[in-house]
Amino acid sequence: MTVEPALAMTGISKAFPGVRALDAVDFECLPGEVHAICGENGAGKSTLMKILGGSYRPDAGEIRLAGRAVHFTHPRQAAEAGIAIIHQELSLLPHRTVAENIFMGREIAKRGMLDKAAMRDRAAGLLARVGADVDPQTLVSSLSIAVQQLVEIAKALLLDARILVMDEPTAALDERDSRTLLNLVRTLRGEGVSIVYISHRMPEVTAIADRITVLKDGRRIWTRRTGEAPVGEIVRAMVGRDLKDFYPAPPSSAPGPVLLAVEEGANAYMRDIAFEVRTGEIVGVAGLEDSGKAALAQALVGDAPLTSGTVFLRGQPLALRTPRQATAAGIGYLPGDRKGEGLALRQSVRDNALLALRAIAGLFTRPEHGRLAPDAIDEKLRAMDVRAADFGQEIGTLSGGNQQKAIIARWLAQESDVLVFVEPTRGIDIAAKAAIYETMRRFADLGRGIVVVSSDMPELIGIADRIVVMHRGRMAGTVPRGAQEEDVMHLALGTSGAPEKEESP
Amino acid sequence: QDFNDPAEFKKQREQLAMTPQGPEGQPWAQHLGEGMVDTVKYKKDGQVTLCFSNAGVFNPWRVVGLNNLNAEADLHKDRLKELIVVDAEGKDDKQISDIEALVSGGKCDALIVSPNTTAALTPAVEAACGKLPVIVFDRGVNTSCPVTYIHPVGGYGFGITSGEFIAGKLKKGDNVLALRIMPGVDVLETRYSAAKNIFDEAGINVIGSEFTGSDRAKTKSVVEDYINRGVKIDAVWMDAGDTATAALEAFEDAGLPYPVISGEDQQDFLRKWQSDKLTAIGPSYPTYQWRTAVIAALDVLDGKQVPGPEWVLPQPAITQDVLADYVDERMPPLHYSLCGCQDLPGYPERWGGKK
Amino acid sequence: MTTAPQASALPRRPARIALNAGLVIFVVLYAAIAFLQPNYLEPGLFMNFLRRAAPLVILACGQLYVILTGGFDLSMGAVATLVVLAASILINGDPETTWAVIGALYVMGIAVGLVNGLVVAFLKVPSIIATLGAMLSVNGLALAWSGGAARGDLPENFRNLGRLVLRDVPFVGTLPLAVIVLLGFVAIAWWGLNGTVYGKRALVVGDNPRAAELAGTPVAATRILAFVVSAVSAVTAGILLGGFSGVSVNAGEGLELQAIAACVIGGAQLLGGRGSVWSAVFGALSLFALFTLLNLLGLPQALRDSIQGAILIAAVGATVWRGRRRA
Amino acid sequence: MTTDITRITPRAPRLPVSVLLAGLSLGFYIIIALSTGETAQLSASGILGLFQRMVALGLVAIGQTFVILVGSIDLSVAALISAVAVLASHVMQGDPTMMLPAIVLCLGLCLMVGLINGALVAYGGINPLIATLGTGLVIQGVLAASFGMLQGAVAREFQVLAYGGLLGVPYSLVLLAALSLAAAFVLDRTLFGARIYAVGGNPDGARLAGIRTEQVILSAHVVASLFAGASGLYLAARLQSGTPWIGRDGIYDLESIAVTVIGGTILAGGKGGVAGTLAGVLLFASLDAGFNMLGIDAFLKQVLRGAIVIAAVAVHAVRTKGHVA
Ligand SMILES: Nc1ncnc2c1ncn2[C@@H]1O[C@H](COP(=O)(O)OP(=O)(O)OP(=O)(O)O)[C@@H](O)[C@H]1O
Ligand SMILES: Nc1ncnc2c1ncn2[C@@H]1O[C@H](COP(=O)(O)OP(=O)(O)OP(=O)(O)O)[C@@H](O)[C@H]1O
Ligand SMILES: [Mg+2]
Ligand SMILES: [Mg+2]
Repeated sequence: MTVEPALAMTGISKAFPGVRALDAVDFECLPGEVHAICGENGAGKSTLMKILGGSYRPDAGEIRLAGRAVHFTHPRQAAEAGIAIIHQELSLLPHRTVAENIFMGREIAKRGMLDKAAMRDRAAGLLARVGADVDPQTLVSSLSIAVQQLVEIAKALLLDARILVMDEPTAALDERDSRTLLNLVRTLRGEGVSIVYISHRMPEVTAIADRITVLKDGRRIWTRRTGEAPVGEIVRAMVGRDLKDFYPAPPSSAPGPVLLAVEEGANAYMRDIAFEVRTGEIVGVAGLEDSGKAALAQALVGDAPLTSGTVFLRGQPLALRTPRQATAAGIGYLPGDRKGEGLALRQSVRDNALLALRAIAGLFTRPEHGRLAPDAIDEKLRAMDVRAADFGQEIGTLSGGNQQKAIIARWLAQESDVLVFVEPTRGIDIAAKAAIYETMRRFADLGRGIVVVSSDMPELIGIADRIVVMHRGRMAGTVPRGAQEEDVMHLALGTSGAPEKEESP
Repeated sequence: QDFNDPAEFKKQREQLAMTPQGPEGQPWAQHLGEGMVDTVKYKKDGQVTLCFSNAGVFNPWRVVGLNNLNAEADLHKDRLKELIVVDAEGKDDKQISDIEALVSGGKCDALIVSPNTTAALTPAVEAACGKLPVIVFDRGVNTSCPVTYIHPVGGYGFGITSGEFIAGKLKKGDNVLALRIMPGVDVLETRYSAAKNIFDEAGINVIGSEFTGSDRAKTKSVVEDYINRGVKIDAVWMDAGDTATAALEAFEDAGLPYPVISGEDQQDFLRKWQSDKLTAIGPSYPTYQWRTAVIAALDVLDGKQVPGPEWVLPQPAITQDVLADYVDERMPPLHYSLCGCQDLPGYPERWGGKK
Repeated sequence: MTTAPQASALPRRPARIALNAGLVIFVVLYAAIAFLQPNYLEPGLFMNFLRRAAPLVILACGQLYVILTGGFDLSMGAVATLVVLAASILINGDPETTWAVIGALYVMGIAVGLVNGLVVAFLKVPSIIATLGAMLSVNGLALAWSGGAARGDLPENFRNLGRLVLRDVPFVGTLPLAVIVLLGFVAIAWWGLNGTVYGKRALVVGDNPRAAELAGTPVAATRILAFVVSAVSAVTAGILLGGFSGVSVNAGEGLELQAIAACVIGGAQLLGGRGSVWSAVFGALSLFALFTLLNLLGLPQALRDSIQGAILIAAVGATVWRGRRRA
Repeated sequence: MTTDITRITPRAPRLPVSVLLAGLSLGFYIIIALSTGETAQLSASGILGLFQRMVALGLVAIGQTFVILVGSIDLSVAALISAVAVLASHVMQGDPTMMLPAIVLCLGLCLMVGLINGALVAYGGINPLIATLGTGLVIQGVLAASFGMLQGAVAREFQVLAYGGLLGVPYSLVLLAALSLAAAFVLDRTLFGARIYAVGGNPDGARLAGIRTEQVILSAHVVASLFAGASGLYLAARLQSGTPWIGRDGIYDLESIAVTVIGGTILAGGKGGVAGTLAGVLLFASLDAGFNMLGIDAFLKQVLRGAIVIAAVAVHAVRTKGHVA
């Protein structure tokens, strides 16, 4: 017998100027099914979902909900038809409370008057359901990105939708929150909700999905049951080739002398930081949300400087109070929030890659000569394998992976000694991830050092030579290459008697 | 309002020809016409406080005037305890509040008002009249409650003086360019309507009437544009003289002879007139009326009769014959020569002049 | 997807498009002027047109620096007024002192620019408010200093900067000194944005100050310098204005909004990240051509305001519309 | 998720901007009155006079707060105020029976201007500064051009709005208070208010949440225009007849923006409210009254006012994290 699909999209096409984002894509989702969509950056996953959500109108194709054809011209209609979407980009109101955010656009009101108490109560319930321990009255701006993501999810649950779309919901979440979320997905599935799940994290996809659809270049490659789709198959379909050696091989030689060191570092967000990076080494930093791992990265690049303690670069103490000093000293930064902190979206790829060089050049340097010449930077960009039709095009038009590579090229051009990466592969497809790991390794092998802060545990274990684990603003311990996820988790949760550190209070 | 009132036109034309009454050589203390009002009921002994609600000091005319008023007050230190000046910055609404605050503050023995707008200030002035003697000058109010309303002959008079001068120098069919500050202000509109009437009668073409916002750069540009059109400009008529020299510069820069021009009593214009031997006239809207306001207020508090209910001051014009008397190299370019301030304390530095 | 062949059909650099927008509008408007008054095609009158437009063009170039970094400078007009009044007071008719006073004027301008920049960069006051405050203060200062009316005269050599026209110059016939100043200023403004790294920094700061900061860009300094350039342009414009037509207390009134409008008409984007010197230059020339055209048409003054407003909306609307068709 | 880390950052309870600002303004006024011996200004009528200075600017500024909250701005209010005042006096011509038609007509005009502004900004995608600067110029021009034909005066009965009162409290203050409360209520307690904050705080997010953002922006512009209209009507009543310059001379455009920002509403939108704006208006009124009592020179007043505007915004802006342009 055939069950009527809760959602059926057939022959969906959508073109943007110069890009065919979707080409006759078919997609369906049964009631109580988790259907994952995989694909490279720019494959068209989000576009397909934005069409479903009424943000874009398709050029061709049809959408049926439980057999009934629908046409959406505004997100409101999709919501009314029982579709809830957690979008890839956060869409919260920073200056409003959690409750007000959850009810944005769906306020409980009688004849135009808000019922605030009712909204608070329901918000509290929803927050508990997604595992977020926050007061509905808190301002969103005071929450971490991870909690904000949970608020987004609560917002989607409010609709009691029959169809729930999650576009990379775990990109900002740490291991523990991700697990909570996956459990929530299972519960919802049990309630008969159809869930469309988009993620670049393969383990998650295989763990949760009933069926998997692969998109490539705006076309559907195939749809299979999860059991019939081993990871290798998925990746081949996404990338169009086999991806051997996802993580680069560890270095053959032992790391060299100490490059960057922090002694007795402390500021408002962390303390007792004793930390070092050697030449040729990739040091991972792990920790749960609010553990201070991002604060460590910010301190290393002078963005949220240490208030006590000393930083040494090649043995010399270093004044590190502003990002400019860090840049000048040769410490580069790849922020976790690519669009908000990494890129000037309306400037060209080239201009973005030249950002650091231009930033510390003398004011009267001619902008297109010597190291700043277009040819010189194009070479770096090509060396990073940044794919763009023209490096003069706006960087906002590139895929996330290529944007990320352009930022790395920025620091290569500047010949930084140390790179601090925060969530370098957040929202980035598997092929681009492999390329970025490869670059990181090569960079380290040149006798430089990398600090990589990530909440993607497998990634840290795969790439780092050593992992420092943060817990409540302190370093809970360090695990060497080859450790298991469990070892890291114990330290991160504070459940293991970390041998080289005293117990946290 | 009707800016073309034949009766008023006629009246002002007559007033221009009248012999003023009052002390010789002190036009600010003179008046035209007969009426006087009794003020015994306002008599107040001892030191008094005068309050002045000023529309603002947003143009050089008002700057000179305010200096006149302050200097006149200095002459009466024995009688005056204090002169409180509040400035409304050209806002009607603020001036109303200012007047209300002055009246309710209870410090004032008499109130002088230079209204920003006639109609707007009427209710506030009416309310003030009930509490203390009020003297209004420059622009009026639509009520007869003030003890007296001080003003020179008026806008028609200004237009008549300048218009007749130009009409007398030009032939029928000659061209005149009218340069005006801005539309809609009664004292300025009447100047233009009077001059226009005279030009029409004399068969002189007004080839354009442009607003300059009393901006020198704009004035010069406007005149250049007219010159570039290739029409001969025989005369320039202005409703206020503060950009007269800018208009003349446009002719200089184009290498053309100066036209016949009517300006006002500003120093820069008078000096240029003298040095470049212009055919010109300087009608005036004398700033000495600011002195009169203080004199009137003190007279009222003394219980003396004052000209009223309107105190019409003579409105002389500067002509070639008397030009030399009014040129004063010490004074700043936009000083109004008919300030009647030469004998006041602090002259000339108080008016920005050099010793 | 970006490597796909279609991707080469992506829009070209916006700066070039901006140049076209301003230039096209200017050419159309000037053609209309010439149609009404053919002698505007003579070099002499064109030069005179440029002489009169020079202050606005210079102001627009300065304003552009601030707009690129994402701000506004509303204090320009007040600075121009201050310059004119200060010059007349300080020089007071003595031609000997002219050059020293001009130096002093630039010092004053730079001080105002620095204060604007510091207030925006460090006190975090939005530039529209910070420079509004500066506008009030500077204007008040100029009036308080001069006593509210022009004081003193400007000597010949100062006036010449805005007024003198060189005759019998090869090719162009007549050449106003102001046009030479204009060309020099535009050249320097162009050099600042294209001949140094500053221009690129300004664009990035306007686009995403946070990203610029994290990459080591001196964001505060970039911002402050923009306000200083803007103030310097206001001083230059003030000198030309004073030279062109003499001293008055409202020499700079309303120029700040005209300068902003000029940049926008020329295609610069408010709130930063996009624009070139050409957007300022041709935007300002367009606006000035519009003023001249309306003068020549002999419409009532009041309606000219209306038409100016409508054209402002239309010019920006057209840019938005073309942008939408592309995107 | 509380940790010992978060506890390290102290979080002192802060007075709302509005309370602080209002307190400072009143304090300034009282100190000046006492130190200049103008104790009469502290009597009931003196204080009412102070509040009276708030009415015209207060009404426009409330409207401006709506547009700024929604992430837009309105520079056309000054011209619109003039237009309404002129139209009201022209239609009334002193005839009390024409009061209602005049009011209706004026509010109709405001509705139209608000719709045009809103449509240009929300549907036309034109930068609000440029769009409203443009409409303001158009209005100002039409007004000046036709002023010759638009003379008139409001009816005596209409002037009661500005000069009459209830138990000693002027009707205009009652009007300001009522409209402020209504505006605060709308922003805080109604669906429309919530939508305004949503659209101003994150337009894309609001759209994705199903809000018709264009309609909200449009409505905010209509509200701003209507409040400008209220201000214009009040001024017509107070000034008896409108002139085409009262709005411009009152600098209601820039001042309304300044007081809104001083009151803590951020220009990017999504944060702020009416209480702060009114406190900003009170600051301006106290400065006006205080400077009068001190007898400060008109030009020096301008200098001080400029500096105070900057300082008042800096007081809370300086804590802003990140960059401001
Ligand atoms: N608003 C838009 N305008 C122009 N092009 C767009 C727009 N949105 C998406 N695209 C293009 O459409 C293609 C598909 O983008 P989409 O965001 O759907 O990819 P995705 O599969 O979600 O990628 P990712 O994994 O990075 O989120 C890309 O080439 C993208 O550049
Ligand atoms: N620049 C900052 N300003 C204010 N608070 C900060 C700042 N940086 C960090 N914090 C606070 O310090 C604590 C540690 O934050 P941090 O971002 O380092 O955690 P994290 O482990 O990186 O978490 P996440 O997984 O959410 O990124 C948190 O309470 C955070 O809110
Ligand atoms: Mg996506
Ligand atoms: Mg973090």
